[in-house]
Amino acid sequence: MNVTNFVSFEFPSLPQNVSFARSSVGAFVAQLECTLDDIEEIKLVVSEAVSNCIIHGYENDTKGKVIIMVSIYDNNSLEIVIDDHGKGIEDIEQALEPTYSSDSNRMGLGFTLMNSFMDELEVTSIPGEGTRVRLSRSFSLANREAYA
Amino acid sequence: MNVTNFVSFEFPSLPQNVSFARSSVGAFVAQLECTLDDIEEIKLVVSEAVSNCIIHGYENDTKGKVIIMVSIYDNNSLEIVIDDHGKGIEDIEQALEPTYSSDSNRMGLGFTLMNSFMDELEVTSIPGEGTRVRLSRSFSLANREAYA
Amino acid sequence: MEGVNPFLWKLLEEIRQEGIDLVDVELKQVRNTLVVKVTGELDMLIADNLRSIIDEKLNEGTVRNLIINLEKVTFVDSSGLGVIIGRYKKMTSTEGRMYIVGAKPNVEKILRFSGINKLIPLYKNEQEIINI
Amino acid sequence: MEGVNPFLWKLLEEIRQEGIDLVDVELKQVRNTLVVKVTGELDMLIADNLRSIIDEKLNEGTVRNLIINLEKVTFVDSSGLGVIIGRYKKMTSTEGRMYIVGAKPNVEKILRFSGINKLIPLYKNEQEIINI
Ligand SMILES: Nc1ncnc2c1ncn2[C@@H]1O[C@H](COP(=O)(O)OP(=O)(O)O)[C@@H](O)[C@H]1O
Ligand SMILES: Nc1ncnc2c1ncn2[C@@H]1O[C@H](COP(=O)(O)OP(=O)(O)O)[C@@H](O)[C@H]1O
Repeated sequence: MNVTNFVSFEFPSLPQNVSFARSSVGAFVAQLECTLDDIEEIKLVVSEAVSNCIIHGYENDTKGKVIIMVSIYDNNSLEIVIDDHGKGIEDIEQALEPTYSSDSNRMGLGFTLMNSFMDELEVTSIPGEGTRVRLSRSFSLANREAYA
Repeated sequence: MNVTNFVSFEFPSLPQNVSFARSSVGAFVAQLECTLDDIEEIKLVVSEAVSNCIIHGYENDTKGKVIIMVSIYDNNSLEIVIDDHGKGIEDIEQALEPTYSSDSNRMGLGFTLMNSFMDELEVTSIPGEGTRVRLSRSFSLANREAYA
Repeated sequence: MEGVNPFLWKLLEEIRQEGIDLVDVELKQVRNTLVVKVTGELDMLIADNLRSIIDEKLNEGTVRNLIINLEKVTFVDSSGLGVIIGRYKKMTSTEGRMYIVGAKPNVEKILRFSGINKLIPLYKNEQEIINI
Repeated sequence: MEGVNPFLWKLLEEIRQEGIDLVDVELKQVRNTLVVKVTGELDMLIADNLRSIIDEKLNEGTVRNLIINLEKVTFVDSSGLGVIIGRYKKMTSTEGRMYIVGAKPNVEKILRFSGINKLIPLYKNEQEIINI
């Protein structure tokens, strides 16, 4: 499995960058053999992960940095890694529980959406240093083969 | 003049990334107070500069890296820096001449377009190490004030 | 990126302080029913703003039922769902009813995924609610 | 990013070697006039492919006049202009005529900027050429 294309982004934790991030990643992954619905799902999970960096990681402080790395592989799969250098997560297991949120105004649905729409979700974090969310998904090559 | 938003990208010198680069930068600069025509012009100059990195800098070798940095300032202006670590330019003055191209199949129009559609164009290069193209442009605040 | 005194950030501050609307939203009250029609992408950028626009109207005390029209919403994530669920809690606390109309397929998919549709019924358009 | 044996890159190689078309292009020959209708964005990704598709047809020797229909082209940069100018040189070398039709305002702006319109006349549509 080889990386065939790659992009990394870095931008400040400003709310308007959530929309920029999801549309940019959407534009990039459009080179995979996948449907428009698949791209919508990718945009959603990116929106969730980047919102989390800003809201939870940096507690809405706009001086933080968000880093996104997207890799496309030759088996029509992709990996998205989203990093922040924010406050980190003390209890990852709890954070991953459906409906758990440290913020009573929120739904605790972010990780559940990431889990459901991606094949893999991996969260690593060092409290006080930051959080990394790794998402991956592979798409069938059926369409591609039908074209060839 | 303060930076109000910023994004940096890094991606390999693959031809399909030219389209990705211009649409991503276009999506990012849409937060300036400017017209759709202005955004079209920004997309064009990004397309020219990134194509140059791939075609001239890396001579179509797809293993190179292209780096783009976009900064938005609080006076409704923007700066775009495009870097490659390719072969560099020996004679920058000659390269900037309208219609000059080192490739007989090309028009030598890239830098002319960048010059015409941006307020400033600055090219720095170290032969054997790479090239940096810095573009900047400011937009009037007339529209913005009309809204306020 | 140094200091945060940005053009757009200033705009966001103004929105918070002076109530300038970042979200493109249309309010229409027909007797005791408030129809909220949102345009654009329902994410964290507009969530706070949308929440306060609706709540301000609800706090006037003349609204009994709430219809959220999502016809022109092209994207929703959990920040957007949070605003909807929050208004639902508010409405049920005053024994009002709430409906969602016009969700596009991709938006409806997320509403169903979250289970919101079990609390707040989804309709094609406002007419369909009147007909029930 | 290691090695370049990519899915998409392989596709690009195939295009070069086997003539699979990356660019969405429609060719139509009416007597000795070839109409080339391109769809999409005319940049370096599709330039080589478009060039060889047109040249292959021109090399058959039955084409005297060339019409490039840009109705469905949403973007053009200097790589795209290069393909057009190159075909113009080829056409004039055989004393053929060349026309561009249907350029959208943003595409027309770049054609005019480059001065191409002084060499290759621009028309709204194919009908307009027949009427001259
Ligand atoms: N990048 C992050 N940095 C710090 N904490 C995070 C981050 N992402 C998620 N969390 C924690 O995990 C919890 C669950 O996240 P999530 O499922 O997305 O729900 P929500 O965003 O609605 O709270 C959050 O409430 C927060 O406490
Ligand atoms: N990134 C780069 N690396 C190396 N050489 C470059 C680069 N950008 C431009 N050049 C040189 O400058 C010349 C002029 O560039 P340009 O005006 O864009 O025209 P064109 O791309 O049509 O050649 C190129 O032909 C090339 O020799």
